[in-house]
Amino acid sequence: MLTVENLTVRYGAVTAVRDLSLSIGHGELVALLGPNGAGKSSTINALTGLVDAAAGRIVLDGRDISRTRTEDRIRAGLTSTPEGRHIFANLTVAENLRLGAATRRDPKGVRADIDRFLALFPVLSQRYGQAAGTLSGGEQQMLAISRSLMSRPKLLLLDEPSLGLAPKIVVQIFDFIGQLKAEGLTLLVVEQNAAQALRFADRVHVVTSGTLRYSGPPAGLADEHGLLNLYIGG
Amino acid sequence: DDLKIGLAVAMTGTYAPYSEAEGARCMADRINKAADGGPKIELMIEDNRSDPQLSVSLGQKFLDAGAQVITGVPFPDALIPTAQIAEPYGATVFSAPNTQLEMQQAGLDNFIAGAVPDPINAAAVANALYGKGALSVALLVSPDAGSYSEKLPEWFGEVFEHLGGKVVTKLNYSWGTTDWSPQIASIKALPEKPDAIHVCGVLPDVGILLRQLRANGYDGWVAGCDAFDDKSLEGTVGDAASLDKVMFATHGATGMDSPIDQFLEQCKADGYKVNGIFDALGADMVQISYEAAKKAGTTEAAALREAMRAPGGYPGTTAPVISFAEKKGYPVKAVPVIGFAEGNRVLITDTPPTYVPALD
Amino acid sequence: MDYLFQQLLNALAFGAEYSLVALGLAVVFSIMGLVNFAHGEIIGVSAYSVFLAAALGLTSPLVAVLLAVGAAALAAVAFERVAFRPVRYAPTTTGLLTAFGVSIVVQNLFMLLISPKPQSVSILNGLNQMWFFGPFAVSSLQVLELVVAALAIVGLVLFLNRSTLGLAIRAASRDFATVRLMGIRANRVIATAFAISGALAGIAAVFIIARRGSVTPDLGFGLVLKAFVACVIGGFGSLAGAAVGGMLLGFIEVGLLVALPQQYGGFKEALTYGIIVALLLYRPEGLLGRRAELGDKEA
Amino acid sequence: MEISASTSTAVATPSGPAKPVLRSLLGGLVTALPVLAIGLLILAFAPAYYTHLALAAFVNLIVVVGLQVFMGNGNIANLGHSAFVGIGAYGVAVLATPPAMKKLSIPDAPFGLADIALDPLTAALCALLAVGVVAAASGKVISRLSGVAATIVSLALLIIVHSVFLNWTDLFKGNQAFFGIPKVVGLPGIMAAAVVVIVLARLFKDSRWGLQLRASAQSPQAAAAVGVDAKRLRLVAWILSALICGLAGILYAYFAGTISPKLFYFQQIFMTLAMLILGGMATVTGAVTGVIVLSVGLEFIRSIESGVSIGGIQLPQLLGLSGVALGVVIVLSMAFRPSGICGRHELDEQLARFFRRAR
Amino acid sequence: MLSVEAVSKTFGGVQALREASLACAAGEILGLIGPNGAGKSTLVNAISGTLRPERGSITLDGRDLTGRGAEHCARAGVARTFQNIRLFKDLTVRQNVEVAYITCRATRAKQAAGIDIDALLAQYGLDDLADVPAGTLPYGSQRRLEIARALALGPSLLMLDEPAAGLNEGESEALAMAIEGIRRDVGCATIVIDHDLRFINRLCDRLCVMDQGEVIASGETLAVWRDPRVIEVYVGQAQPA
Ligand SMILES: Nc1ncnc2c1ncn2[C@@H]1O[C@H](COP(=O)(O)OP(=O)(O)OP(=O)(O)O)[C@@H](O)[C@H]1O
Ligand SMILES: Nc1ncnc2c1ncn2[C@@H]1O[C@H](COP(=O)(O)OP(=O)(O)OP(=O)(O)O)[C@@H](O)[C@H]1O
Ligand SMILES: [Mg+2]
Ligand SMILES: [Mg+2]
Repeated sequence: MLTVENLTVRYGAVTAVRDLSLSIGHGELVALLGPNGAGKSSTINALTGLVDAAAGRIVLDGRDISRTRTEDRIRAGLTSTPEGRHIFANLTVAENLRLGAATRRDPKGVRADIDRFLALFPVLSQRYGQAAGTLSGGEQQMLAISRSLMSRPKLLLLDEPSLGLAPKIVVQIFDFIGQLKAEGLTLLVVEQNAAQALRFADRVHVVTSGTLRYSGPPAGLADEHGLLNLYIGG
Repeated sequence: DDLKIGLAVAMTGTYAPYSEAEGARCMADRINKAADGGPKIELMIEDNRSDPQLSVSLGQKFLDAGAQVITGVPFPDALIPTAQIAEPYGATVFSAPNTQLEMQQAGLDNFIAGAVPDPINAAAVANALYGKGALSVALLVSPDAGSYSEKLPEWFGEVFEHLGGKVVTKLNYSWGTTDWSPQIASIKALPEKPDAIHVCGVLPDVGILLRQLRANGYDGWVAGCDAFDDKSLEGTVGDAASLDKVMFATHGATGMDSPIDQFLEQCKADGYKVNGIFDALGADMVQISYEAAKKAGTTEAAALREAMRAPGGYPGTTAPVISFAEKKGYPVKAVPVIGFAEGNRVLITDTPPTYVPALD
Repeated sequence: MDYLFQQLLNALAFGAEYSLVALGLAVVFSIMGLVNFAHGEIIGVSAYSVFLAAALGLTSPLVAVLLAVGAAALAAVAFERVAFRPVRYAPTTTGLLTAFGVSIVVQNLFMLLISPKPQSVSILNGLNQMWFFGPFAVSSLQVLELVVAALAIVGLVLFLNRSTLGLAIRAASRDFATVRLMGIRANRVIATAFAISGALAGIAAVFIIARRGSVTPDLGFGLVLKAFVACVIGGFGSLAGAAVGGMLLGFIEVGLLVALPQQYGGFKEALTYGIIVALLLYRPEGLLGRRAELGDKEA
Repeated sequence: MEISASTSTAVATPSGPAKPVLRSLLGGLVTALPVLAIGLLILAFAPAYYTHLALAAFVNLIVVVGLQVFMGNGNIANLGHSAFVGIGAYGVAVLATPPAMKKLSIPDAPFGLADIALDPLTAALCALLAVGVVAAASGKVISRLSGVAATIVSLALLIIVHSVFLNWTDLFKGNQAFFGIPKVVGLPGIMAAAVVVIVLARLFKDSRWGLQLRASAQSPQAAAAVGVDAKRLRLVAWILSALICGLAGILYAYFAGTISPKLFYFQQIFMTLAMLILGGMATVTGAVTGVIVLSVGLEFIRSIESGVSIGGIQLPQLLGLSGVALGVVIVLSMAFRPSGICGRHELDEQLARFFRRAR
Repeated sequence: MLSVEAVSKTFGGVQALREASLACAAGEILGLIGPNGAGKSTLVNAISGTLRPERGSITLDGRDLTGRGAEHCARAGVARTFQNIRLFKDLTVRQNVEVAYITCRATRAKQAAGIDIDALLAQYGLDDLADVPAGTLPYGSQRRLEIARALALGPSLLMLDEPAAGLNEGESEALAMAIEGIRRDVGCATIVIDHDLRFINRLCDRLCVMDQGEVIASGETLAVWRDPRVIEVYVGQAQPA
């Protein structure tokens, strides 16, 4: 579904991602792990086009989107839950969700999806008309995840979905991710919480300092415990 | 030696419609071409942006360059300091369009105004208006332009009442007013419609006032002062009928094939962008300075100043003879009051007023 | 009594004009936190376009109105593209000063390219009719202005709160990148908002030309200053606030003109601003601004 | 692993104030050096016209430095500072003008002011006191607000004060020029004042108050959470800024001898604001730089604006050119250097960095 | 010694705090945990004066802080960090710390005598970055700078709102050691909010659990985890502590 070849991302003199290649198949859930500053978020932002790739090719469903504008990549079925939530603080919860579905033309389906997320995160329905900026940190995270799903993406890039969430919700979210996967959604998940991330992962990529160190099944990761340490960091 | 005249004029800003520069240029070139024995005139012209502080600095620049006659923003906040810095050079500050009294009050000896002072203007209009049978008047006053917009209407009222008329109300406005409806509503709410309204504002404000008054059905007189004297008045008001029963006192009759008009036509034909009466005043300034220098036989600054005030005066564009001998600071000359007939300017009166308040 | 009623009508009309201009300011502010001092020059561009077209022989008032609105919308979009895009999301002061720079440039271009002096434009004079209802005189302009301002506020509030584009406009005020992540063409969104703001300026310009019959380089400046004040007392960023603030300012001004004894008439401005300061002390966030207790959150 | 779990937080010499006073003082003097140099050059060589331009520039300089004290540290756009310039100027005009002159211009002045004249120094001190009182009162209001609301109040102050000058004609003579103020100050005096003011502004910026005020401008919540009383600091900065602006007005009145209200209105506000922003409002160096660059640049453009002849060719009038240039400079600098020419570093800091790198 | 008695706070329709009470002694590390939206940050806001509580009382070392402004609380020795980092971005790292230290020197001379800014920066790995604008630091360093700034207040009470969020295990461990260092050196009362249970359990002497604005349990760390209600609202049935 998505193929990335030799992706490089630079911020001025800093090279955050170096020559990274990976691919994600239809319906797969791929975990992207690595220590702080490894370049995970930079990779995701390069995929959505929020940061410019210095080099490399990104191919989505056979179409080269390396030069496509962010908004058009989203329209092509890709989206991300950005790191740091980035909810629209001055809009209400309801408006945030509606904007998430900005590219959709089926009001009924949109309403059904909103109801689905409100059922999943009941607290959001209690805060439905409240300015999203005044939600608690975790509530904002729930909103951010829901919002990114509102566009009905084919491929979802999740950047640290468990950040700031209570353990119970973390479990719940990953259950939900499993469910989405079962529904046929393709996912790339960046996570600090490796145990959860690996629950449904088909494959794992580990990056450190911008370079890919491991690509393979989760089981293989357990063998290479050197890598596991690397990921955990020290 | 050359006669050097430095003009810091308002080419931009609030006073831009009232600049005298082009007329001065036209006259200077004309005199230089004629070469009839006087000194060569060298004009230095710069934009003062209607900014008094810059105006004073430019005055200094002209003095540095050896000017014997200089001018600036035609208001006392620029002209008084300019006269003060000009004093040690013996140079004269000659403000063609200035009409205010402060310079004389400040006791400056090297200042000359080319126009008659505000009280005379006020008196002339009062006479003309009373002559037209108006008996009651509403005054519009504003503090924004000092005595010009605040005192002048009051002097006008004083003369008007002296003649037997009555000031029925005074209303306040600000410069830059573009919607006069509250003032107009106040006027309409008066127990009796006043025969006339007097206002000394600038264009386009007063043009807008006229339009709105007429649109509101006010058909009395509207009287004003020299700031009405710009062609954009007719343009702003739009239709000729609205201009009936408008009058204003100014510095010379234009728009009726007067000598001033002929001068302006000639200048225009020669490529000068002259505008109206203020250009004629600028021409006066150049001509008087030149004639005085010729008469004195020198361009030495102090001698020139004395010569300018010589009895008998000198020929000018806005009047056949302009003399500063009597009043030292300002000329004694007729004040034309202009009105309109079918959209064309007509002369209503052109006599020096007798009763003048606040002077001497 | 008639007199007071007449002045009430005048106050409404003043208020409507301020509201119209204030709305234009508020639209842009609510998109990108920009205090657009150059809004007055958008009005100026519009007015000078009509002046030029009339000078070149345009005679149809209808075309002139369309031209005014179109030119203003275009100018607003162009200003955004050239000057405001580079300072998007810069602190408010930076944007304010950029706008102020644009304002100076455009005003001076009018001087440089056209003339520093007032130029008369009579093509829209016909819009200015007097309508008499018994003792009351109402100008068609006043009525039109009131109607247009009311329509504009209702339309805009609906648009910004209901439509997706409206939501996107409000969202873009904080987080441009994330708006793009929603698949929205964010630059177009911002251009749209500027175009709306410009169109409002164009409508205001039509009224101004019709009333004044002349154009000057600083045509819109004073008005925008007042509109800015109106926005703040109404609650900056709130559209309804801008409208209410504009109305209030109109009432204060006309009210003082009516109520002040003549010898103190000159203090009208001072008192107007005194009242505004008092209002702001009482409600720093403006009349319709939200008074939110944020704690460590934001909104 | 970057946090050292060191056993004890070292007990060392308590740090001094935010920055050693001496360093700030020296830094301020370094910043003032170019000003001094330009002033002396003009005094020694230039024709009187330039003395006049320099006067205007120096008065602007003092105003801009005053503006920097509040805007640069508090980060609130101020549109009202010319009110204080005006109060300073009118203060000495009313107090120091000889009665003979006042009999002509303000015979009906209240409080018997028409009959008295203080010596220029006492008058100046009284005028500063008046500035201080108005600043304290308006500052009470301003410091309670933030953002655009504060800006509007500053604008309101400007308009109210202007309106009082215009309408209290018995005391201020309205929009007619107030003349006859003793001319007791020359360019050297103004220059000296400019230097003092520059050093003062620098000392304030580097002081504890300046630092805390700058912090609160960046994150009010975090500043409050570390004990910063932003209101009080804003008030202090506002009053200091007002006094400096008032001083500029006093000096202007004592140099020019004639004043009028419109000198202290929007034109001055916009010019000085542009100077500060262009130079960079975060630093005193920025204030100085902005004044120098714009004064010189605009005078140059102005000199070709009215249509000059160069080498016998008459250039056309380009009225408005300097305005266009001014605006373009502001727009460009905001786009490419939003923090102004000088950015965040003072001249001495930049020099120090330069030499460190050179070594 | 901090003592919070029955503090309540509502926002519009949302009751964020319902008569929440807690206490924290000097030298103690108290973990404040609970589901998202339980009111933890709101409680910290109320204690630090960032918000004004509607009812209840807050005292620190016998001084009543209820309803006092944030700057007053800070002067009384309440220091905090923010869940969303708030630094003075254009000031240098050192100046960020100095701003707090100035308050400390003016109001808490005794504590100030024990603080050396350079040592503090060095301790938090910021000495090399002392002259860098704080806004340009990487995320982890920004978190550490916030803590260093809070410590420069010479606090009697330190409150850290999710300090370990986004840190990996190694970094969390280092942070935990640093917080223990603070307890040892400064001896202040410390309240830590976090959702990283390993971090919390390792660090805290006592826990205080909130749900829907109420304190539903508090006590020794291990004892609290034996409370089934805590497990239910916070961790979920399936997950053992
Ligand atoms: N906007 C930026 N400007 C400069 N450098 C950046 C920027 N964003 C990231 N970096 C640097 O790029 C590198 C990779 O950062 P990135 O955010 O991609 O890491 P990450 O793997 O997502 O880390 P984390 O787990 O902390 O989120 C880091 O060294 C970071 O400091
Ligand atoms: N300023 C505010 N305005 C309106 N509602 C608020 C505000 N601050 C907090 N709330 C609401 O109060 C509740 C408690 O918020 P708080 O931030 O204290 O939660 P929390 O326990 O810190 O959660 P998290 O672990 O997710 O950070 C939330 O539901 C939030 O929506
Ligand atoms: Mg990341
Ligand atoms: Mg929280």
